[in-house]
Amino acid sequence: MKKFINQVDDILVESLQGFAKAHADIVKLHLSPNFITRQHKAHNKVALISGGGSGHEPLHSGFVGKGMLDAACPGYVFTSPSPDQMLAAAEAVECGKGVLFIVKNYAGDVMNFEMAAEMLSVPNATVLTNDDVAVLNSSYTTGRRGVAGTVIVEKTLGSLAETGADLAQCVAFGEKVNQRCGSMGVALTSCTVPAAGKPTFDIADHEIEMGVGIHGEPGRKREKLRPANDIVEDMINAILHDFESRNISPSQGVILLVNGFAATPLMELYLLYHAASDQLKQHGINIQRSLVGNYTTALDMAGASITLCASDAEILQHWDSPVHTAGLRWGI
Amino acid sequence: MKKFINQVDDILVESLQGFAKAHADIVKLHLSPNFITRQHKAHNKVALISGGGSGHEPLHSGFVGKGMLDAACPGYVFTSPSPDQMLAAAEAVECGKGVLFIVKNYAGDVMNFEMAAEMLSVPNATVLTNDDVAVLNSSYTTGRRGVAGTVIVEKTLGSLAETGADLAQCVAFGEKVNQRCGSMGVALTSCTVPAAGKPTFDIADHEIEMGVGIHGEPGRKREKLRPANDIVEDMINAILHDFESRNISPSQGVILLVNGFAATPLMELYLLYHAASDQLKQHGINIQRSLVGNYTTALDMAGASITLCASDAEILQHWDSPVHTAGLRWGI
Amino acid sequence: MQTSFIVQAIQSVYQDVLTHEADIEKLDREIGDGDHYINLKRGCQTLQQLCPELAELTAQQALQKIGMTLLSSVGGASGPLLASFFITMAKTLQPTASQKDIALAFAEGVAAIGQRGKSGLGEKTMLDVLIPVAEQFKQMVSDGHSALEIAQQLPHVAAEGLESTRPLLATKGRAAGLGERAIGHLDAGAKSCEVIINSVCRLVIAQQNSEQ
Amino acid sequence: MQTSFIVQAIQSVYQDVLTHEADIEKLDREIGDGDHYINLKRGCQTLQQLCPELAELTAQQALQKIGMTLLSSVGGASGPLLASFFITMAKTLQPTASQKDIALAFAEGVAAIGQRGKSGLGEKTMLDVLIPVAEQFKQMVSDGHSALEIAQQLPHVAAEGLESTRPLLATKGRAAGLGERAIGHLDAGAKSCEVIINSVCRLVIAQQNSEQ
Ligand SMILES: Nc1ncnc2c1ncn2[C@@H]1O[C@H](COP(=O)(O)OP(=O)(O)O)[C@@H](O)[C@H]1O
Ligand SMILES: Nc1ncnc2c1ncn2[C@@H]1O[C@H](COP(=O)(O)OP(=O)(O)O)[C@@H](O)[C@H]1O
Ligand SMILES: [Mg+2]
Ligand SMILES: [Mg+2]
Ligand SMILES: [Mg+2]
Ligand SMILES: [Mg+2]
Repeated sequence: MKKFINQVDDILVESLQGFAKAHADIVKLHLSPNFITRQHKAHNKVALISGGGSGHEPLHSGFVGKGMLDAACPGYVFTSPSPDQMLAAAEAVECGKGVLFIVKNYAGDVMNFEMAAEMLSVPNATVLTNDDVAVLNSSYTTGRRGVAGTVIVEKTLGSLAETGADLAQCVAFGEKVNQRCGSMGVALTSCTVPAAGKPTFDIADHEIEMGVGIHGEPGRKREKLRPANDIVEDMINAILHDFESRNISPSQGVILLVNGFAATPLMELYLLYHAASDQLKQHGINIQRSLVGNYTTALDMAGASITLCASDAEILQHWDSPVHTAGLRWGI
Repeated sequence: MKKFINQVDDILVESLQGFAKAHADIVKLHLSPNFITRQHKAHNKVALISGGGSGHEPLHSGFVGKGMLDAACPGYVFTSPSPDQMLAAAEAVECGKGVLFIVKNYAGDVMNFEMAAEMLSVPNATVLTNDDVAVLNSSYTTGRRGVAGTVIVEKTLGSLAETGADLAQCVAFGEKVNQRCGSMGVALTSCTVPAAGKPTFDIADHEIEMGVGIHGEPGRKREKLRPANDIVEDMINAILHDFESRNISPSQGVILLVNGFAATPLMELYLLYHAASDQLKQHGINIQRSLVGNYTTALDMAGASITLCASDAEILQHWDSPVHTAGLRWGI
Repeated sequence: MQTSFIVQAIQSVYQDVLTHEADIEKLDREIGDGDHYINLKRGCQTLQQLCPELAELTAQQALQKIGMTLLSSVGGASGPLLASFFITMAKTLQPTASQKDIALAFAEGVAAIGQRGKSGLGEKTMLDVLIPVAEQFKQMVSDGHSALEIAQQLPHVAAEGLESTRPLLATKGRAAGLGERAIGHLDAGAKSCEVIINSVCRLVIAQQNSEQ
Repeated sequence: MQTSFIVQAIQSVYQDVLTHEADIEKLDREIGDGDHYINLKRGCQTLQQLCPELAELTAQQALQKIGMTLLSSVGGASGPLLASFFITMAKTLQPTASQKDIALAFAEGVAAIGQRGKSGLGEKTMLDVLIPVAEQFKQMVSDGHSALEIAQQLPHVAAEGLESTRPLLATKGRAAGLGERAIGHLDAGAKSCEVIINSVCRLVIAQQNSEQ
């Protein structure tokens, strides 16, 4: 394992400290329990709190700030945060209209946020994100995973919350955006959890893992490395097929997010974007908005995911509104 | 070699096409010869043109837009662009006050831009960037390399040019900023030039390349992998030592850029930032502004560089001014 | 149950978890995300540091404290599950608990895991170890077996439970996404629970033997 | 010099560059940035596609066109250097050029590389091949050697020049940053020039032999 670290046990806190110092105009770090809040507390809005295991930066801490989250609770690497973090964060940022938790659908995240919600005394609700179409949804599983679509949920819901919408409105909109998102990922290499010290999975030089999760969880299947266009075709088809099966129509166009898992260079991400935009054109689907870069990463994994969000006027309006966070910034 | 590509020969153009489509609100792509301009041509300002081999994204194409460059000329991967690109770009963006080329100090870039400058009929000048302190400057070499400090030169010079400053003022300011920049890089892994198909250098699991260039050129020396704090200490010391030898004083504070080479996750970059800020504190140097992320990359290399820019009020003013490019955006 | 036993069990479990680092970590890498060992170790470490404080409490208070500590130190899926076990056990266990009461409290704790995780037997989780162990524990107590006999028997049940996860599809937890690819692998949480059961049973056996 | 010879030389050089892919590419990876082979290949390909057009031109026009084509297709450091060679050679070479004029034009072209690159002998660049070759060419012409003799001799000079780069520190080009670490490696541009010289000389030898 080759990483810039001092002691494995100190990675998280040192990295959080660097993050907070580099963005002291936007965020504030709280330690023991660990959470990040905006530097300037908001007023009279639903407080949006997200969180999850670390290693997906800039998700979620990089999305704390005006127009997006009020707080983020980073767990250890790939480990859900614990309820005390969410409780302390909620106490710090609640400002009169209740708390909304945005939680990626993983057993650990769900249970920890659930316990926090049960213990929390202020009105609160939860929006689960589960945009990953890789793992076929079936009644006996805990359901699909939340991946890069979460960025779109956090951005648009952040915007709505900023308008003073109430908790019920926020929940409804968050669920709508999540339902209209579909994502599919592919890995070229494994990630290495620092504490484990070895790659999470073995993969040969000519193989890719199609449908990989953002923790290096195995996906749909192990395939041969193929031309980028072929890979993207399969990814787009998987998402569109899922949309179809759920009666989601991208006829009003989509937000297209080409998300890097960390180790794949921008040059390749733009190449994937090019392939994806060609594919969408063939399906007659308009790209309304685009985002290309590392937004929901998987430690040091090489690979990428494609997210489509079947947009409408309301979603686009909340996508375009000003945002000022470490990881996304426009209009301010 | 594991990359998202179709044909090796098509990487550049496909990636440029994806880039231009993803950022159609900001840039426009011209092919044969290849260059990127702003979507909306500026008026009555010095036209800033940069360029260089591809594989360093977002540098330079990602910095075309309001407040920064007017055009960028991307060469093939790690290969300087050719004069016809610069000539066509100059023709497209010149708007009455002449052309300023911003060129990283590599023999190929220098010669190609030089030939373009000789052939160009409008008033023009060149600012060379050579912020890399890794390779000791000595009278018999072609001098130091231009690396991530180029981002700071392009941002601040972009801001000055936007005010209507003339060519001579732009040259003087660009040279001043460049002189006040020092950078030092370190690689954990090699990059792989797609056309070569194999890593540029071999490096063992316990080794790092200290002072590496942004093309995977060997640096000062091959060292043992050490704790991040030790590595950062050596990097900061190398830069400060260079500042001292050139009579550059960081007493008014610095802009601190922690730049990833592409494959190193944000989590580690923030950890490096934390270490760097501690080091600077020990030297009594104030951090005035910060930037952390992948800004001057080296294909798929894991590693990072630290850049210090000894700032003053003028530099900070031009750093803070609005910028709207694919790679840097604030204030707009 | 005595607090001193709980404190000793923490030491014993911590040592055994450390010993099984490689197995546990490997299993969660294979069909999970590779952090289960480090989560568990962090929990054990925090508990160990807490031992002096725990020693001053009643067994019931200690179990409650252990639950809350695991809740805030383990994270992941296993954190709230293990926490629910201890918090529920604490609630059920009276100071005057008989062996039967302990077995019942244990079963209540296991049931709490199932409630929190919305999970049951045969889903390729820690419950595939814990449910059979809880059943056997209750059964043997009601059949009148001695503590020594029970402590000798439960590790076998745990080992069988662990082994039972191998052919299963996972329907809960992170491995649920894997479909057929989870088959042939043991579940990491089942492994760590097997290690823990073993560790506590060995402690009981040692104590029973030394009392004789 | 005849245009037909130039066109044949392009074919011959292109083939030989392809043959030496591995060597050339490896050298630029070792102490450069790994792109020299692909730059050169791109230049050769572009020239090859241009051959029908070149065939219609005078030798002088063809050389000028080659220079401009290399300038816009090769990039990197080698692009403007090779381009300067051809553009300068085109300038110097009259239609009625004698063998001596060709040798002089060649030397002028090499000098233009040195001017553009601000470089000279012993800096671990292509000039360590080209300068000795130019010298020897001029010398042999003025000593009255035949084209065949010259074409047989120059490859040896090129090979020596190439080998001479091995022990050198680099003071120009990308390897200049390496200091002592460049020692022991051949220069990539020197290698490709050696391949080119060789290729053209073999063509001359074949033609001379077939003319006899
Ligand atoms: N719903 C559930 N019910 C019971 N046990 C579960 C459930 N989900 C996960 N587990 C257990 O938790 C273990 C994983 O724990 P851990 O690796 O710490 O958390 P995470 O899966 O969040 O990374 C699994 O091996 C499984 O035994
Ligand atoms: N200043 C110079 N003078 C002469 N030759 C040079 C000079 N700089 C570089 N070269 C030659 O160019 C070669 C490298 O070419 P290439 O790899 O195509 O360009 P780059 O170095 O820009 O990647 C070197 O091996 C060397 O022979
Ligand atoms: Mg986990
Ligand atoms: Mg090059
Ligand atoms: Mg796990
Ligand atoms: Mg090169």
